[in-house]
Amino acid sequence: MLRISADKLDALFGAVSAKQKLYIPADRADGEAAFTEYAPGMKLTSRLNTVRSAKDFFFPQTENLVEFKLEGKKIEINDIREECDDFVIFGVRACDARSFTILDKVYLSDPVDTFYKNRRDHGTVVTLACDRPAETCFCQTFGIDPTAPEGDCSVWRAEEYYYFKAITAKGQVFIDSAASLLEEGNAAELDSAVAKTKAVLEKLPLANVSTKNFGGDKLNEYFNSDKWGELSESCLGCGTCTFVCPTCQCYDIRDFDTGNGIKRYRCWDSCMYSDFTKMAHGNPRLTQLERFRQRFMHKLVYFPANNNGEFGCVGCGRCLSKCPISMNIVKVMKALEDK
Amino acid sequence: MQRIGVFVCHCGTNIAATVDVKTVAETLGHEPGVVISQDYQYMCSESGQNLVKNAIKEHNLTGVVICSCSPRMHENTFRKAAAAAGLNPYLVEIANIREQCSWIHKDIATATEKAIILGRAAVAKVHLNAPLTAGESPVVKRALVIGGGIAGIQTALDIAEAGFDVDIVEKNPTIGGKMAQIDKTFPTLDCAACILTPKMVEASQNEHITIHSFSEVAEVKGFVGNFQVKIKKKARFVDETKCTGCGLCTEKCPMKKVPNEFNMGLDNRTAIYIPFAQAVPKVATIDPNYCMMLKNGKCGVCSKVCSVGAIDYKQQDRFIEEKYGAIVVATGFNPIKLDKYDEFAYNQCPDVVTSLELERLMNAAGPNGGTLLRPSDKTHPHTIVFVQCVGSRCDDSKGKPYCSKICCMYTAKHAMLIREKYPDTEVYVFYIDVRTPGKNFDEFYRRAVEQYNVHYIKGMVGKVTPKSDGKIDVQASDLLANEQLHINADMVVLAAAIEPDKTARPLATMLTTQMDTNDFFTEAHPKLRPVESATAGIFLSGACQGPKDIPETVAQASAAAAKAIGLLCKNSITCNPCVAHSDELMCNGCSSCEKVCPYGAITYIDKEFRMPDRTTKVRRVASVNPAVCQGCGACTVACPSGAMDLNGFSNSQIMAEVDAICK
Amino acid sequence: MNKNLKEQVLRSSGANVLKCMRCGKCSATCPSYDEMEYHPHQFVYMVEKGDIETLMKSESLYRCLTCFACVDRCPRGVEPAKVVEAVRLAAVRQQGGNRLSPDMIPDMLDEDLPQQAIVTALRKYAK
Amino acid sequence: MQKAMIERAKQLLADGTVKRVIGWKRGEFAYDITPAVFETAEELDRDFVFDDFTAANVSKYLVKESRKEGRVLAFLKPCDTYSLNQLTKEHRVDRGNIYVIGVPGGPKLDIEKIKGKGITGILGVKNENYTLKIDTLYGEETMPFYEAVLDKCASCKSKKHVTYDELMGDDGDILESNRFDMVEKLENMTSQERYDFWRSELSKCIRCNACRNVCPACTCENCVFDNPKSGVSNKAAADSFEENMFHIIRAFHVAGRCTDCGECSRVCPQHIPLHLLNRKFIKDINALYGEYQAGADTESRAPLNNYTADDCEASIVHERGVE
Amino acid sequence: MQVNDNKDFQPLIVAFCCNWCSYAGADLSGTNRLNYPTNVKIIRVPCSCRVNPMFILRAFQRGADGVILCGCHPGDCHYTSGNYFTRRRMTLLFSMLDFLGIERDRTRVEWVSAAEGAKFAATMNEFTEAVRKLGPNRRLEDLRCRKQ
Repeated sequence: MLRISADKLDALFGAVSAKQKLYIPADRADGEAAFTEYAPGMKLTSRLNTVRSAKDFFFPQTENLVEFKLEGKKIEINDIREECDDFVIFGVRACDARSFTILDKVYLSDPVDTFYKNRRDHGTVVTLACDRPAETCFCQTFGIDPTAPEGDCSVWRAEEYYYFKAITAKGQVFIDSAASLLEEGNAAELDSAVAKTKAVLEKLPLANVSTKNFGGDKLNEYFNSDKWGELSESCLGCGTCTFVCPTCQCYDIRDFDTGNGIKRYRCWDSCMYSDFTKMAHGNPRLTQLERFRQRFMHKLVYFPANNNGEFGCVGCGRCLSKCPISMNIVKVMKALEDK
Repeated sequence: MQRIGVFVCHCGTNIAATVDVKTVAETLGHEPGVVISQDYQYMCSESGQNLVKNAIKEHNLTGVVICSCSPRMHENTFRKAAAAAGLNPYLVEIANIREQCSWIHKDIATATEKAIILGRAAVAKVHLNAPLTAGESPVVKRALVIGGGIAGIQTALDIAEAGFDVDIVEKNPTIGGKMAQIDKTFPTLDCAACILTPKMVEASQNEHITIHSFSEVAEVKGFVGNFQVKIKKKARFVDETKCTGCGLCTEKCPMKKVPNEFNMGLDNRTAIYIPFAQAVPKVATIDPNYCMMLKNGKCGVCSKVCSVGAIDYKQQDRFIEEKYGAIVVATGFNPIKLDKYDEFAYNQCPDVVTSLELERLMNAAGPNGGTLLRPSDKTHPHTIVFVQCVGSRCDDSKGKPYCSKICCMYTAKHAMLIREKYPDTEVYVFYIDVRTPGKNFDEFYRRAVEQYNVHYIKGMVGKVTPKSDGKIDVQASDLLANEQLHINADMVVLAAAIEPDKTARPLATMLTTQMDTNDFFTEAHPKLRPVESATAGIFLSGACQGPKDIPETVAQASAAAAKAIGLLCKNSITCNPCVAHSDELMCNGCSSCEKVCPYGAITYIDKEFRMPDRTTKVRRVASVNPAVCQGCGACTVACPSGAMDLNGFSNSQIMAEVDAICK
Repeated sequence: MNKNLKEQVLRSSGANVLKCMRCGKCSATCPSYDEMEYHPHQFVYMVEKGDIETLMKSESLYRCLTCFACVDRCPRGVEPAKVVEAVRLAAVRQQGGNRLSPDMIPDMLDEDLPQQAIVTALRKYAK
Repeated sequence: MQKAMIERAKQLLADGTVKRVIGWKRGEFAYDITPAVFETAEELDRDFVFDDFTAANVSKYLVKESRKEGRVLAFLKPCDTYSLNQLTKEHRVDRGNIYVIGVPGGPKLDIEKIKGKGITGILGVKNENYTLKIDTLYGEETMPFYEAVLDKCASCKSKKHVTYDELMGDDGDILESNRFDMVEKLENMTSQERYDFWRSELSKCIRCNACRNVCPACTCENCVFDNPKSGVSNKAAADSFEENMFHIIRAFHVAGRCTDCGECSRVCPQHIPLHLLNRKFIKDINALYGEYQAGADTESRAPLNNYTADDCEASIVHERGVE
Repeated sequence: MQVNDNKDFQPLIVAFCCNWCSYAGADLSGTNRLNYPTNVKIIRVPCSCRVNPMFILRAFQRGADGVILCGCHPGDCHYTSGNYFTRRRMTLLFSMLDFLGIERDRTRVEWVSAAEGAKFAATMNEFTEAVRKLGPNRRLEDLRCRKQ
């Protein structure tokens, strides 16, 4: 297996970023980590994961779709789509890597979202296996192995080395771009590191969270559950959970009048918002209870129903640590199961 | 879809010379929603208005933009024209391309560009204009006159003459005001009491007039046509309805050492008193600061001597509430306090007096029965010095910046009267300017000089020094002779500046009327609306608006009455439809708007709302009384949820204007 | 009329002579009135006209006691004493315009004269 | 304290004084505590918690809870009572339908501060003599208690309960706090430095509305930023301007009403120091219009709904400050 | 320090004027033919207290380089107290904008009575010049609205 010593990682980043844009999770001034465009001297964060997920790269929070101008009674429409440049995201965790699979199911199935596809085509995802999972991690619940992340290329850290394995052709291109820096390494060292992580994984407090009671066929079982009332009671109706979630994929389309024309753009929406899916006749989900239920039913029931049992959650744990009132999918799952 | 017509006025060459009106009309014609865009020589002319009217009918317009002079000039003209053509008048907007464009800019290219932008903003606004209907509110056929001096009396008499009920609120126990204290009037020298007291009697006997003496306005609510006023009737401890004004109580009252304010404190009265013989109402009043019975419960003489049992020591302040259609302010004036003018020794020497004190000293009903004697030793003064402009025409720090207007004439009157009655008395008048603009005024002054040999000296008195021999040294300059004089005087009379009554300021706050920095009420327009305040339904009478002599005061009083009658004649008045309104669905009921409303137009109601889940919820929401709201918009900004908005100047309209300007 | 001189006087006095309404109260109150050929109100008026040179030559300039009675009494806040002071300063500033020179002092000294007065006088009448 | 609170709550439920209790419910871990309504003794016994992590201000829930049938018992910390007073003043709660028990305030702990030390896999947190013993998947860690205190508690303005029906524990005093230090520091920067500071902070905003939705002063039936009719509504900050706009207007709308409870900064997933905007307004109001503490009472007029004839002019902004 | 004083820059100034005093004052400066730059565009509001901070931010968003608010002198408000509220609101708002690093000279409140045509013109000249010196508004603009 190809590897590089940790102190040479800078050189690798330099070589990659010379060819295309490279983003790595780096520490921010406030102590949190965020994917940041690589600049010489930038260090990988020691935090497990970023506040905002890696979905931003393929599905940004706001995105212009089209522009048009009104001239008298004529409308002039401008297609503003541009081919995106190649880029690499380094250090994506297994959970976020799986989130792309989920987003792909939404955006790459017919009709294909060409904006999303454009970015997907040009982005190389380099994942980084976890070695210090946190108490909020429960990706295993969704069948994700954080020691064997997906993506175009996987990277492991063991002792003072990073090990590389290409999964796709794009991944191979990534490895090739830094080939001169890499050396052949001892896989045994890596195996023992992975084994150590696996031991920790078993001890995770949420290791026993299971999807066995959820899935596409559970609509009637849970929809009218009396648990929703107490669960949603303290929900503030903010969008924190949605906006830090790697799999939430809803957006709203709006027009902005710049004074010199209209920009039509889309931006993330949250099912927790009172004006989510508001239509001419009004809003189909009028109470916070219904909106709260929508979010979790979507992830645990509706999504698997439409996607061959795939759940709409990857267990990254972001909503567990970021919800202002500490309500989250794990608490919901446990409450619903507790009959 | 909107159908907007744009009409660009040339205003002769006023606009057309610096703004290319054709280009403006042409360009605005391309704005969204504009279906017709025309220019014309004079849009406000009959034919210009017809152009607009025809276009409204022909193109079935939903909005009109006039690019012309300031809306302050012709907004109403065009609104009326639109209404005549069947378009709601509030669907008309004016773009001010004259005062705010053609007249201030010289370069045709940039001025034209600006005119287009202003026009575009008006078009953007008119897109969002909503048809508004002005409501009507009824007019209460009753007027309130605040102040019972000659101004108030005259106004009340005139209004009553027209057949409307009038209430006079006077803070003193009698009406009459300052004029009742004056001895003779210039320039005719007839006796003030002889012309005033018949009017006082007339007022008291007029069936349309109610006099609330010894009363004050405590609270004013409401708006033009419908003011609700709370009047405080101060306890006078005498039952007005019983007292006959016989005066026996005032004779018997043992407390005889009360400074008599009617005589400017130059003599004393009793604790129970009638201010003067011709007082109206002629009713006794007990002064609680001096009455032994009220102070420590020992006395009760007046109660014993009163044959009708009018004395009531337990009387309390009473409040009455009344509704009025119009309010006339006639709060009058007072001479200023002279404490800070040490150089005139007013506080050191009793023989230095103010002109109003001199009036009482010379009055037959005054402390000396009409014989002019020095207050200090009751001797006849042989040399009297008059000092003009004491506290008038000063720097703000030194006194009043304005001319008190009446002093030149009353001093000439005093000088003349003294010389007439006591030819052995020398009279000196120190003046800066003698101002006599009035009918027969200068002739009057010349008589004082030529016929009565009053010594008019151009110059100011610098210092007044009481001497040990009881004489007064007056040091002054004679500017024309270029010398400094010392006059050995017996009396010095100071023409103190006059100022508005102290009660005027709080009253102005209650009435939400404006005052200038000197506390004179501000008229709606200094030339064209001199007797109206800027607040609808509040009129100004007499010296509360500025210094005035008696003829002017009476003239203004009648003018104010005429304005009030004009209002009271109407059965209802049209309200301003550009008022605030609250979107109850969004209102939080937080009371922010209520707190900033200067008119108390906002109240709260508990309203039942149907909730999404079909339950109902009662919520407190704001409700605006459109008849009271004047449309300032303070509430719209205080409201955090944006529930409050203002008709005619809505959030979206103003933002549309901003957007159009910044395009 | 000397415009520069007028401006200098106005600037150094800080007074606004245009506020004067010619009431003469300054002169009426002036204790040195009889010693002066030009009285305080005339001072103000002459400065307004720009006739500064006449004032600079006048004895009146040195008769003003700077007692500030005129400043205190002036109803319009014109501050005549400051105007006098400014003209005095203009005179002192001119070459050779000193009213006193150190050698003149001994003859004028009075035994009882306070020290402070001597210093003040020098400040007032010489550079 | 927790035990006493549960007991008292059970009593009040049992004797019918209250129908519901609002407090805090334990979570999966030591720190993920959720505000919750309890209706039975069993629920209280099982889930009610009051410890170093019960920082959430529950007063905003009373807008909804006090309108329900029957009285609600609310356990309020000193800072929470200010919020309740302000809500009472603005007629947003039915104070008569709330039974307030004042409970001692913080300092409460900030789990983010612990995690910021690189501590992860947290299974338990114990406070032993102001040293935190943290049990983690990777062994036990310790850190000083005060290094993990929430920012809002570190600059606590008052330990005094301004409204309550009953008090548990002692009442405290209004404190001399250092809460304006950071505002002052920013004021002393140059305009460019301030601009750079705020751009770097506000550009992190993801417009999740957590700050607004948690704010006890933001109880509008319909926020202008959610109301398409207002012309400023948006679901995302599409431009740096909108980041500024949202936070300026929000701060302005709560100016003179914000009690400085600090919840906005506590819940911000991006750690934007939003409370500084509110404190800037508070500091200006105190300096220009006299000391004013929103929520200290239920009668006083809010500074922005008030005026005096001799207020300073807006040009004061130009006259002071550096540059 | 800005060395370049932006001589050729034409700032866009939005002026909110109250109907009773300042708008009339602006009219008067027109009546007296007192020049001020075409850069100033006036929006009429009933009272200065009608001006919501949102309008001011909106103007900056859309490309205004300076915003000035004119009302009756304190004490002379047609609605008695409107401008007193304006004064507090704007003082706090401007202080906040300053706090966020927005240039102070881009915002101003000026009291202009109906009689002060000359003051209106002088104020607008002075304000336009001050904003011109600052150059284009870059700190509080919406890039989407920038004119190409």
